[in-house]
Amino acid sequence: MSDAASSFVAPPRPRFEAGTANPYLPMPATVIEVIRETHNIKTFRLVLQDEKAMREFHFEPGQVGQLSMFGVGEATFVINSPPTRKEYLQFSVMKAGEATAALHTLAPGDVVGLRAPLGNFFPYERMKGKDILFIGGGIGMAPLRTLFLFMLDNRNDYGKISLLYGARSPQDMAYSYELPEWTDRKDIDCVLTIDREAEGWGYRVGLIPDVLLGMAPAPDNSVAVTCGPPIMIKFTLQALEKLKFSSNQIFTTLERRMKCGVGICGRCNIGGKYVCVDGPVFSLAELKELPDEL
Amino acid sequence: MSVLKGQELRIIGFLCNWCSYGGADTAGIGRFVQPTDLRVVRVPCSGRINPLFIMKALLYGADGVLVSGCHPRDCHYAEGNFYARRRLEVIKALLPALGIDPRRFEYTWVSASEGRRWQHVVESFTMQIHDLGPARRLPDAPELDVLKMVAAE
Amino acid sequence: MSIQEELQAVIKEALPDVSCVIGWREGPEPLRAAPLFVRTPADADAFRSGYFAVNNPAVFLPEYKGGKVGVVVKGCDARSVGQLLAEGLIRREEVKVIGFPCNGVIDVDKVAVALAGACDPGEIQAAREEGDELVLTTPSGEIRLRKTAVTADKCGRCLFPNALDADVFVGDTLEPAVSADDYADVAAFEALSLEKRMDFWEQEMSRCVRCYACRNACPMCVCREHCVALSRDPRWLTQSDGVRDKMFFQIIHASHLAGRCTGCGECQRACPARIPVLLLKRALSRRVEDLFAYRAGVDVAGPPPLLSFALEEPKIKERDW
Amino acid sequence: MSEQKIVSRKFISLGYLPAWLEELALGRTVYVPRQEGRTVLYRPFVPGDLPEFSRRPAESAKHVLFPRSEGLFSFCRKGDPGAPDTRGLLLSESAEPGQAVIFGALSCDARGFFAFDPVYDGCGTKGIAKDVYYLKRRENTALIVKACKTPLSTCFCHWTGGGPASAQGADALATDLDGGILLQAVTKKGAALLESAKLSPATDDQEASARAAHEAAVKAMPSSPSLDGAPEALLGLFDNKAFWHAQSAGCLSCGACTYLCPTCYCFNLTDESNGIAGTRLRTWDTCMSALFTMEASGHNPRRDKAARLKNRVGHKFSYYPRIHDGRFSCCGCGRCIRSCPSSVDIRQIVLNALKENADV
Repeated sequence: MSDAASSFVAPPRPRFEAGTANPYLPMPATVIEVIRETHNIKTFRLVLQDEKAMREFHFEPGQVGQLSMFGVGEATFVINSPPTRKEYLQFSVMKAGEATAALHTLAPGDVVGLRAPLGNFFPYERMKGKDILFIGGGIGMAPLRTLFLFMLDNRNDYGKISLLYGARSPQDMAYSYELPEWTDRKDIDCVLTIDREAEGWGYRVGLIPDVLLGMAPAPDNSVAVTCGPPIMIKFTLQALEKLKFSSNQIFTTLERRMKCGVGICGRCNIGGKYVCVDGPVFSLAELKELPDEL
Repeated sequence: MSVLKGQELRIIGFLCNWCSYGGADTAGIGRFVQPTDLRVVRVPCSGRINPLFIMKALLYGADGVLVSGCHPRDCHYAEGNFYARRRLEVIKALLPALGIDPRRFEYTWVSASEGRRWQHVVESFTMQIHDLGPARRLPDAPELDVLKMVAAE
Repeated sequence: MSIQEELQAVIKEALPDVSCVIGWREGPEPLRAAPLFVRTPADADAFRSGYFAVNNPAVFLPEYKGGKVGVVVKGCDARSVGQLLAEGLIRREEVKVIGFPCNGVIDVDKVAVALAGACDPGEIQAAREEGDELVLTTPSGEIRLRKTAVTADKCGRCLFPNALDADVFVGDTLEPAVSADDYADVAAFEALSLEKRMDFWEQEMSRCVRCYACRNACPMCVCREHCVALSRDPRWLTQSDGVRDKMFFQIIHASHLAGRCTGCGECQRACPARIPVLLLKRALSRRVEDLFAYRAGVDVAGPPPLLSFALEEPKIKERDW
Repeated sequence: MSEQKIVSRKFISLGYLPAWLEELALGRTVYVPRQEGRTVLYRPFVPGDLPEFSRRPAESAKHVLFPRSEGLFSFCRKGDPGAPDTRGLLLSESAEPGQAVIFGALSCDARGFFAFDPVYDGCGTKGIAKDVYYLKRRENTALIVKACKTPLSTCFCHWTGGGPASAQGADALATDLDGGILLQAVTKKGAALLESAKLSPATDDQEASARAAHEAAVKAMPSSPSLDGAPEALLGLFDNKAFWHAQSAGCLSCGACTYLCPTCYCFNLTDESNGIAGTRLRTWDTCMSALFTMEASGHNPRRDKAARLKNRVGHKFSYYPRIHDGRFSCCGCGRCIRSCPSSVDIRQIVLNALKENADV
């Protein structure tokens, strides 16, 4: 036999143990509130039907869930309410495909399925004591919202907290009802921007990377967390590097078509990393290690 | 006359909006008694009928499919039924190759004023399908058995 | 010079003008050639034509639209090129068609039948043609098969062994062996009872793995990833493993090829489950030929029959209810 | 074979084979290679039929453990006429799989499950998510592989750590001898199957003949190149568009390679529903399809067939071994080559990658 055969070590034969949880079985959840954010984004607040499961539900900021519209299918969304506020689990959904279009038909009282929490999360422990810069574009604000509110709820653990949130127009800005609270707070620096002038807009105008360069945040003892459409991410990362943020100081979340959400079904890989289990949160340094397939 | 010979069969009719659907309406207004096996799907024009509609119906539960449009040269859209005529005639050749009796699918032309004619078409086709009896269906996957369920208690 | 050598020379000559020339090379198995993409003159040395060059290179042409490409074609392949041109799916000025007289190609499935269990066709180590015979080297010695027994069915009814509409034709034209396609295969199948015909498909389609090789190997299936079979809305098919859905996909394929199928048989050859899906397309081709005297890829002067109409259709006898 | 301890050994004369298979089929489904149409597939044993051994099955046996389509659970809306405003839902998991035996699988088929095992056992998630459907079937299925005698021109099991008579991953190994089959169990599960009055004790001579047959089969394989550098070579070529464009030129983007592959384990999840009741299906999926990675927004990280073929080869010979102890997720059965309408040869692509990388 060849060398390959003699050096080959077979993996251990797996055993099925009774009582093993079924990772594909969703938990039924009831929609308690639907918020229309923009013309194509809705936010859903859910509670698990099993009260005990809801009480014991534990997740970390940045983790995602698979929302099931039974009969249509599943899609992946970040849990965008923080673990510190657990009256409900919140998801924001932009209408794009079959599942999201179906989700947009939900009304309070409707039943959906939820498989969560899935994936990794923002390394908020390692961010303690640092200045945090959030840069969100459009629906990309959703994952940032989780960490942002989590940090506000643990305000003393972090240094300066800044938020740069941009959208195409005021009408495209999700969470607009929360923005006054954020901009009014003295302990955070909140900058809002839109791409083009609009009537009645009292904040900045300009593309996120340009506004960011204008803000010129100092990289020392800082962490930047960014999420948004691919083109915005691309230029924001360039801007951050221009501002001398190192790739270990920058975090983002990735999107991929996902199905199982638990690293088995095989489609969300970038090389050997699976976005559903190794992500969705990656530092720029980790991203640079991955093959270029975004 | 509700049903011929006991069991009602499933016949799907694709009717163009401008002529045949009107013809069926005329038959109804005239209270021309017809068998009830036919279920009508209204389409804008016989030219809108994707031949796959017919095949899908025949494979997934219909015992017969009837297509009816405006008479040639009378199409509301001038030429829709000319295209339809060719497509329908060609797709018919697929039935014998699949083991489906070609008599399970017919197409015809009925105008909005031809209520009597519509009655005749429905009677003749329904009779034809009853002569053939219920169609054999290819099996579905066992994993889809659950789709036969209705709401739980 | 053999036809193959002449073709190699022609390919080399064509190269400066085109980004590549598509043809055949030896494949990983002796009985099956693989597609070859000649980009440099040196690549042309690997070119092989002949009995094992079964693949229809026309399937690749739409990918190269927008730039000029060369293609070496058998008679049947040329019909696919002709039909693609007739439907405007490729542009005449963007393809250089190189034709040659084809003596027929192998059907590996028939080899398996002819071997009658002597060995797996995959065990064949080498193959060569000797006159009317195919000589196979197998682990248990040489096996000789009559070529007539293992030549593809489509070759037996081929009317166009010489590529039509070729820019360059190498070799002397061949006389076709028959004067018309009698669709005897379709007639024989339809001579069975309806029950038997459906039994046949129920059995055959149960082997389908839904890999869609039939569709992707089809030179006329140009929708590729936009195929209606993959659409979720409207949902023509479920994702299940049911015979009914699998059959319905074949109906989609056949009906979308009505009046377009050139009969190259790649759908059937590509099928890893060996389902004779060409039969359905041929049933429709027969009808189109009867009704409109149209043969896809041959009678391409006018618009395709299902994209046109006549006020009076002499061959269509309508129901006179 | 050498590396595995033989737990028990038996001999069955060919005449008794159908009776033994019938006995095995009591309370179990026995899958055997069966001729259907012009091909050979693994199908449930039908009493009266003999397994087909003159040709090797076109498909792998993976569908026994990983069906082409299976309902994971069903859902049904609860109607409560007393409280029409409450909308409930009933979820029910699919039934437990039964016991099965695959008799006459190829060694490569058994080794194919090595690619599934760590992934479906939750290694990627450190055991958090275990695929209960696969694991139950794995537990409930016994594999009896049959030693190959001669390689097909597409065979390369020995490149990936296997061999024509390897019992790795199987419960028992069957070897053709004159007039019958020697059965050697390598697991307890295999030994239990050999507890039958239809089988007779095997002799040392028979075992020696079998060993000679195994050695001859190994010798019949052409020599194997070293693929040690493949993981790095393929990763090194990730951005080499010209290389992948050339390798994938003949690819038709169909799923024949992945669906016949014993190691391809990717799947899709979709719902089918009648509006009231429905089921979530898990079905085979293929990375060769553009829809595999197509996002709802229309963005597709693997838009062209070159990117997709790169993922298939890369996964098998680079990404997977880098996270699973160096094991390729390829068992060398060659079915992807044999059944590819364009004869795309994965061996050649890996060798080309090694060569291309060495040249750089």
